[in-house]
Amino acid sequence: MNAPVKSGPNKSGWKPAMQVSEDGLHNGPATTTGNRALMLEEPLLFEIGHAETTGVDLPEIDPSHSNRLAGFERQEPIGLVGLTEPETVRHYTRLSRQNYGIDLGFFPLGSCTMKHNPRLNEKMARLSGFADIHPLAPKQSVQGALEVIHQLSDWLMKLTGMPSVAMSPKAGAHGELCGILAIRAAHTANGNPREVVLVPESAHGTNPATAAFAGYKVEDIPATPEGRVDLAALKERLAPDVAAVMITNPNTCGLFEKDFREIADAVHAIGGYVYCDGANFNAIVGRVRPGDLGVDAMHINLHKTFSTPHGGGGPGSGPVVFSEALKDFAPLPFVRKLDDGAFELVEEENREHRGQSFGRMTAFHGQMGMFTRALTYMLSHGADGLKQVAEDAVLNANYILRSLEDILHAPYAESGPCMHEALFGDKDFGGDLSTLDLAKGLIDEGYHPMTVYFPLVVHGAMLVEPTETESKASIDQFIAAFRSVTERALAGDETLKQAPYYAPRRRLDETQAARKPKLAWSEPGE
Amino acid sequence: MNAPVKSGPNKSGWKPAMQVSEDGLHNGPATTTGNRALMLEEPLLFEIGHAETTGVDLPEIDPSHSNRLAGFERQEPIGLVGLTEPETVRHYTRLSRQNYGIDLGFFPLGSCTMKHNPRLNEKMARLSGFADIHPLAPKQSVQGALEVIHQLSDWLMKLTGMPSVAMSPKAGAHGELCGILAIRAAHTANGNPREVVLVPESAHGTNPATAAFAGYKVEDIPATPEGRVDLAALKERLAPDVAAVMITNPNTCGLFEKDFREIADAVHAIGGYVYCDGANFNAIVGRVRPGDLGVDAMHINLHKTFSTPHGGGGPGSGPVVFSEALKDFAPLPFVRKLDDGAFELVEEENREHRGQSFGRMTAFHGQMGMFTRALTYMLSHGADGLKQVAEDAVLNANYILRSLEDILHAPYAESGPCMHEALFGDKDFGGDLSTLDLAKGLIDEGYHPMTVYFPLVVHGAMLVEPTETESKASIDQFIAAFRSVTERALAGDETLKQAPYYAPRRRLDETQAARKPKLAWSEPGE
Amino acid sequence: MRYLPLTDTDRADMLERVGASSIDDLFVDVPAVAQLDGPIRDLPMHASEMAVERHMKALARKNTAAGDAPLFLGAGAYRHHVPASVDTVIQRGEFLTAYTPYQPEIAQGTLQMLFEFQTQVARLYGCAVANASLYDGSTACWEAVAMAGRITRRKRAVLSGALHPHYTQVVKTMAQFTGDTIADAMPAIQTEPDNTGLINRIDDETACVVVQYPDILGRIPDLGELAEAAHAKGALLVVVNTEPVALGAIKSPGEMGADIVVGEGQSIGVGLQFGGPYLGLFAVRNPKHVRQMPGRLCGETVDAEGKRGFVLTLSTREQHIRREKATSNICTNSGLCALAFNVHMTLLGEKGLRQLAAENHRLACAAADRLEKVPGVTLLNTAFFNEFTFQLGGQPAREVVRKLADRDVLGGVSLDRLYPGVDALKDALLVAVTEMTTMGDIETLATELEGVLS
Amino acid sequence: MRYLPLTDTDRADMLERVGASSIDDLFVDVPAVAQLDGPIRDLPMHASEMAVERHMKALARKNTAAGDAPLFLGAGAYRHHVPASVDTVIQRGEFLTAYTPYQPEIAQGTLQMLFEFQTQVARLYGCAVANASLYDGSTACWEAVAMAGRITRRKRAVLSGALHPHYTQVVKTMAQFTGDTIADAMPAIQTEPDNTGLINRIDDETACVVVQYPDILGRIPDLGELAEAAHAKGALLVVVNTEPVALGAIKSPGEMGADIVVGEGQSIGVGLQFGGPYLGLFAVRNPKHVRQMPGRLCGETVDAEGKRGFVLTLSTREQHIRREKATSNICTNSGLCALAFNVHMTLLGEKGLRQLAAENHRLACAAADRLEKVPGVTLLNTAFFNEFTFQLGGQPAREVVRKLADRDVLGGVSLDRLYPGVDALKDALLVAVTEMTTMGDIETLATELEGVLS
Ligand SMILES: Cc1ncc(COP(=O)(O)O)c(C=O)c1O
Ligand SMILES: Cc1ncc(COP(=O)(O)O)c(C=O)c1O
Repeated sequence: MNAPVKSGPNKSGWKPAMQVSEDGLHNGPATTTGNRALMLEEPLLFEIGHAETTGVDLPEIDPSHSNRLAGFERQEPIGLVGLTEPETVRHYTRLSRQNYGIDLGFFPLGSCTMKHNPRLNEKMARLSGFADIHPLAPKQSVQGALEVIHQLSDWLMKLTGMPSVAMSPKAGAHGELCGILAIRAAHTANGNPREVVLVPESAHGTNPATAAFAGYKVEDIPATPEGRVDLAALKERLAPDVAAVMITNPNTCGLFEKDFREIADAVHAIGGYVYCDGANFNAIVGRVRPGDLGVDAMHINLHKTFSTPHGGGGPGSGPVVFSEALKDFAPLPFVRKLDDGAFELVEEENREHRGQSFGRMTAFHGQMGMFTRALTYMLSHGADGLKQVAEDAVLNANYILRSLEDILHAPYAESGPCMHEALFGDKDFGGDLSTLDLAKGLIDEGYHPMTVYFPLVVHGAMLVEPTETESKASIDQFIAAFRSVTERALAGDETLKQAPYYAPRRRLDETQAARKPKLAWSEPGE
Repeated sequence: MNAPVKSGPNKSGWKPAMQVSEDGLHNGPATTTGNRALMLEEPLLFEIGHAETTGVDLPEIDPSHSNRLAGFERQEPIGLVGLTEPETVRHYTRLSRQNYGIDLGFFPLGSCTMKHNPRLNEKMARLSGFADIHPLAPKQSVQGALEVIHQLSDWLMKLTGMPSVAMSPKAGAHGELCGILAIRAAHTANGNPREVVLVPESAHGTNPATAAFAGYKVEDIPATPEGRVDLAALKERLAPDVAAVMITNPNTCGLFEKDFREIADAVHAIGGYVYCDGANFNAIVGRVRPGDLGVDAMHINLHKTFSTPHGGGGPGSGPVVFSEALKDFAPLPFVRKLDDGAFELVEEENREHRGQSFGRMTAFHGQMGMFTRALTYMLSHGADGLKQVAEDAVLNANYILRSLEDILHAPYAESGPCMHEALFGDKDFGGDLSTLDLAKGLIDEGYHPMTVYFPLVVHGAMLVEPTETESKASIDQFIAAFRSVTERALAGDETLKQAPYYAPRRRLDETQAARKPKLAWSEPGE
Repeated sequence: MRYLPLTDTDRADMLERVGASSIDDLFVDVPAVAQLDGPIRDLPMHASEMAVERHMKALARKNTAAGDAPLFLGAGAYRHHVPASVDTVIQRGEFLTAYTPYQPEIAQGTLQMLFEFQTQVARLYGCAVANASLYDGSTACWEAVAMAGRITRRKRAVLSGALHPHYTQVVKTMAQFTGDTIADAMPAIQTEPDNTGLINRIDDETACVVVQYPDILGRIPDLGELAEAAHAKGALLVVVNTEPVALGAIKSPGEMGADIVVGEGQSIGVGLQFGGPYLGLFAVRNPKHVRQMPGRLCGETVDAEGKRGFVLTLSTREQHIRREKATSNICTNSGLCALAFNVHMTLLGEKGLRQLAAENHRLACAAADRLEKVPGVTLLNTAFFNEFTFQLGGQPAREVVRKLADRDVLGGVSLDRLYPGVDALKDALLVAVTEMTTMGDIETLATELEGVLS
Repeated sequence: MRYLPLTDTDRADMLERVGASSIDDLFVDVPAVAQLDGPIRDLPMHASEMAVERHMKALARKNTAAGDAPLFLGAGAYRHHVPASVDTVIQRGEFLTAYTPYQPEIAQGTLQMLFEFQTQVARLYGCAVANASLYDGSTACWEAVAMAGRITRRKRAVLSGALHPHYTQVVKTMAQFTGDTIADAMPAIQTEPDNTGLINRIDDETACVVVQYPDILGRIPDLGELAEAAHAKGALLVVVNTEPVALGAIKSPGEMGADIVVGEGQSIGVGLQFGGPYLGLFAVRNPKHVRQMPGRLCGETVDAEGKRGFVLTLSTREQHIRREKATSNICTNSGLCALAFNVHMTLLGEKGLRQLAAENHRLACAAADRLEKVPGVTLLNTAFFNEFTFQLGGQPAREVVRKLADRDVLGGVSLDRLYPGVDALKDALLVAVTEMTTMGDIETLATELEGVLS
């Protein structure tokens, strides 16, 4: 039981790869280009492009052509440079090779759910019937698009057990805003928006930021030593000035909030609302419906649970499901199915269908490109597959937790099974080594590090989220590598301080970047 | 004039990248995974896959379903293994990262014309109207496809000045076979296939192999010291037993065969035919028409001159243009435009349109997927652009020749301008270093080496073909790196013997591979 | 299932390792009320790629793709040609499947790209610094208003009547909650933008003036005049641009005095996609304002060996560090759309963008000339870039758009769709033209419009 | 021009460096007769991506894509579902834009893939060794005949009458020149393959017997019987397979005694593409025959540090080393198609391929049952995998196919198309069914066939 995993062959067929020779052979001569075979350096676009070069063949400008620009013709150069297509493809290919992605290897970035992005999703999103339609096209010509939104809404409502969903939020944080605005609108409709939103210290930064953005004061919810909301303390704080609580469930320590239902009841009892940060929905999708737990509003990151790609920072999509209590306050627009089977968009003009809506959050109707991907994903998995998603995600995380807890500080290891992520801390590290050093050591091993220093409640937090799309062999290899780097960290191996050794760059100087910010290229000497 | 290029900044904006530090920092600790950050090891499919795993969701087999397989149902396992989609995408992504391609950098593989592969070509080839049509579909349903073949044929005939073209050959060597078979058929129609095909020693291996495959004896054509066909010697050899000469023009030493017209006249005079290997057509496309030089048959590698991708070894496409003398012997099928504007396929059944055809060389009608790409490319460049292609390709090669000839043996540097490729030899290298060592040194510098040890007529031949799709900055950087490695080779720098240092693999043992061939995976111990 | 690598044997082995007798053991913390006894009912079970593809293609076929009908729709989303290589690049797994670049040593690809993108946007807008993107133009517009409030410590924003109505609505939605005062207006149907009216609304409490350039009716306001007026009252000028291609032909907002320039970047590289994901652009003219900016910023630095490299920087503005004191709550932004923009803009370059702008304008002029000849139709604009407003002599434009669609022409956006119920705007039709528009398309629209109007 | 990076300044600088006053100086060796004075006439000038795309799309639209009409065409090319991730992989620049792996240190991606591919093909065919691909099935068939000749030192090949006629023609074309004797035949319209007739044609001069499995009429010959008969005369058995999916359901040729197994790999990963590029598969049962094989072979080895790696090997068989003594003149093969096959086969795996085969067979049985009910139609085959032959009671099948196409059904391949002018075959129709065929498609074909025949 819970025996440490040894590095070495295992049943799943994974074998440790051949070692880098230790005789220094790899310490080859410096190259004049700075390249190291397939690890290629690449200058900035502005250092290789020219103002006269272009990768499109458009007609030369006819200066004799009269214009109707009212005297605002551009006189100054823009300052752009161009590349031909061969140069462009190479520039970005070389840049891409300096990146890590899920396609390359294990990417256990806790809270971010870096699962595989199915390629059918990409293909479907590119069908001209979806990719090449205008948001303001006459509705008769976009019935299929409206139906996609309708079908996806239906899936989301059924998966969450909630009666309503707002599709327009553009990412998780935008979804939070949507939820909190609906809450504020509901309170306001009752005559008083109230003042305070309660947020646990372990919450993601977007939660307090959102509450503040919506005009609320943010206060902490106390936590128990086992890593969950302290129900008793919370109850004590609840009072009519509290507009809502924002709770992440499963929470950012990777635990299910057992008392969620009681929390919800208590909040409702003082007339407050329960906002659930649904970023971790992947742990329970298809198995548990937030609607059964008393949630009033919850955003869902389609770019996490429903596999739309993260793209190096977005785009995302953050639909928000609402309870009966809040649904009338949800934003515009939304899609409605008419009795004749046609689909209509409820916008400002027909807002009588949602009279108390707090209004519009964004131009047009949401992240359609993500909707087609997410719907494709849901149809692929089905209700049975999504349940399996949650189960495998949780199993993988527990497997990691139990395979590392013997050597790595695991603050909540005794709090029961974890959900989809395992949380560790760096308290036993030797020398002056910390989580950052372990993370950089993992880079050399060929991994993207886990989330570090979040949540804030654990010293040197390491939040490991394997997701369900890793094989056991992949996880076993990761565990072996993690153990090896951990052993070095525990032993105070100072070489870790200089890791990574093999990445395109060694550690970068973040202090210098912030002290004298250089945020755009300029001609040397400019 | 012809001053050596110094490594260092130049007008085109290229700067030598930052150096790998020489303090050994990069000689980091060995990793347990064998990975080095983004340079990732990857096991064989058979070491990670399972017989029960699949990446498709097909219905479970119903064993009760009766079959009509006449008792030949498979009883034994096939021995395949499967991966799910996440594992598959990762497996091949990791493998791909161990490859070099044009998209990554300069790939001056002489004779292979590694030019940029435009992405519009790829997009057009994937239109369902091209990608998803069956070769035996009723002709009324594939008029557009037949028109593509017709349009491409028209381009090829006009670009070469030849009256006919056979579209079905599948690559250059298949095109050679097509040409030689037509020649043999023509001779046979005259009562005697003749016995000998003359081929220069500098020719590509496919030329003699093809002639032999078609039943001919192969004899050498002598060369002049300046690297061209020795016209006088050739004339001496010409006799009625000679069926054809096969000459590459521009030739594989990178030179234009000045006397081609005279050679052709002499060959025609003894009743022979002139086969031109058109692999190097890129040097003259749009500027010189082989038809004006007396060629009877010439294949064109669409995967060289016309930018269809090489794909790690194919597929290619090798249409063959024919002179009046040979056109009646060309293979089936071909496309004909009817008076009503419709297109028809001339196959066995209506072969009266080409009564003397030597027959069919392949199933169906040729490499349609390459045709759509090549036509897209031709339309993009137009007649003016293709001419510029040839000019830039030749200019780039001469620029390299003149920038390196001062330090590297350039056997034909005095033979006039080179065409699209520059040829060097290793005769001045120090110690026991040779072309191979220089090539491996270039790998560390981030380049794919040039073609080595071909053509056979130069000791340690290095055939550098930049193509027209490189920028001056790219070529300048290459020249600087090439000079640096050449200087090491001239100085007998023994560290070159161990290059490459930074590639996914060090030098591979080819002797062991051939001595005890292991050509398929088997279970260890199997 | 094709996306789930664990085999049943794996699952059994792993459960044993974690000391659980079944998967249910791992969900013990879920209260009984929320435990389901099986897959959620009323939803289909898993399906093969082939089956899903059929389903999705059937839905796609219910839409009229822009390629299948002449298209003259604009109003904040434009159909431009996106070179094929853009998609090649954004489909590279290393870009597509990466996260926000938190580990810069293995994210230089994304980071360098963002640095290039920021430079391109800053130059296009005539600004000093641009951020690494926001969600879209409309949310960027609100972020600009909020930022102007932080800088000026005032709480009143004056919006031009010719600001895209969705943008106006987004700003008003947010302001309901933050307590900002938003002075908005309806667009005045007149040949020139109503700068005077706008200037008159600026007062000493005004944090910013927000104006669209070119505006929702396609007109080109004089930003210089507005900048001067705003600055005179201590307010900032926020300029919104929904068509970046225009800036290849007309002066940049920065050079005309805009303080904050925001916009929609969708025209470059991103595509129509029924409205999203799009690309919020955000830039400031004064580098001192950088620390009040929302969103991520990528900056240059060096690594331990002295090599140049890039990192996310100034994150003390952001939610993950500053939490409730952050300049914005944004986290995930529009990274991949920024890459698409970056690649497309690189292919265009200075020369290509200017040619593209010229070609758009040339065709728009041709369209305006031709459509003016349709009886009953009057062109409102004296000036425009690639979009202009027609009045249909009292005929309801929305009806006309519907009838055109029946004839397979996507003929424009009616102002009634954008400003429902406003009588004065009912007969106005917004027509956009791009390099994708052919002379044949223009002729078709003219003919069909004639048919519909007569 | 968008694919040409040199600027005019570059060109001038470079000409100076090479000592040429103009580009014409570099073409001095071209004789005057062949010097053109400008771009070739009668050809268009360069065009933008947008313009070229329009041109090509217009051509594509003139074809009926398989997705737009029920399709029952086979005869050596089959429409199977190719998972989306296959295309993702083959579009990776590192695979797409690489050359034949001559520098193995930076081509391990292609090489390891080929090693995996060779293993997959060998196992599928029940053979010891497969090569790294040839052009297509038909040329592989000739290569097998030539190889059998080299091994047996005989020059007569006996072809089954039920070998794909294109394959027969290719072999006969080549044999015209090499002096081999080819004994071919017409297919006998009978329920079972004519093994006896074939066996009777084998003599002591016979190098090989070539038989297709399943055959051109969809029947399944008993290879064991043929292997025995061939081997008894010292001949090799060459088995041709044009539908690799079948081998997921029926025994492998290798286990039934085939010596050389060749085939078309297009069904797995490659797609229809109007006939090419396709994928020639080539394998031998006896590892001793390896040195007589045509084409490239990838083998395992180690590098200087002892790490496993892969290289092209046994190249002394090949043209670039052996020149006129090579086993084949092939150079460029079907690398990227081999990758597509490799990836698709990896996604299928043992389980998926067997399921795929079962599904093909199940639907084919359903189609055969339904179509047999159409009046005037008789099923020829007693056994089949996913393709079978119908006789149309004397009605000319080619005419019927055309009429079906008019009704938007691609109903099959008439034997008259494959064997023009042979009366006995005129009313026979070859119908193929795959997992892409729906029950609806089958019903449509049945109904329309009924309409056409009545
Ligand atoms: C727990 C949690 N909440 C909210 C968010 C914000 O989501 P987004 O980045 O889509 O705005 C995240 C994303 O990282 C998260 O992990
Ligand atoms: C000069 C020459 N001839 C012929 C060929 C053969 O062409 P392919 O590889 O397309 O068969 C090549 C290809 O490398 C070549 O360089």
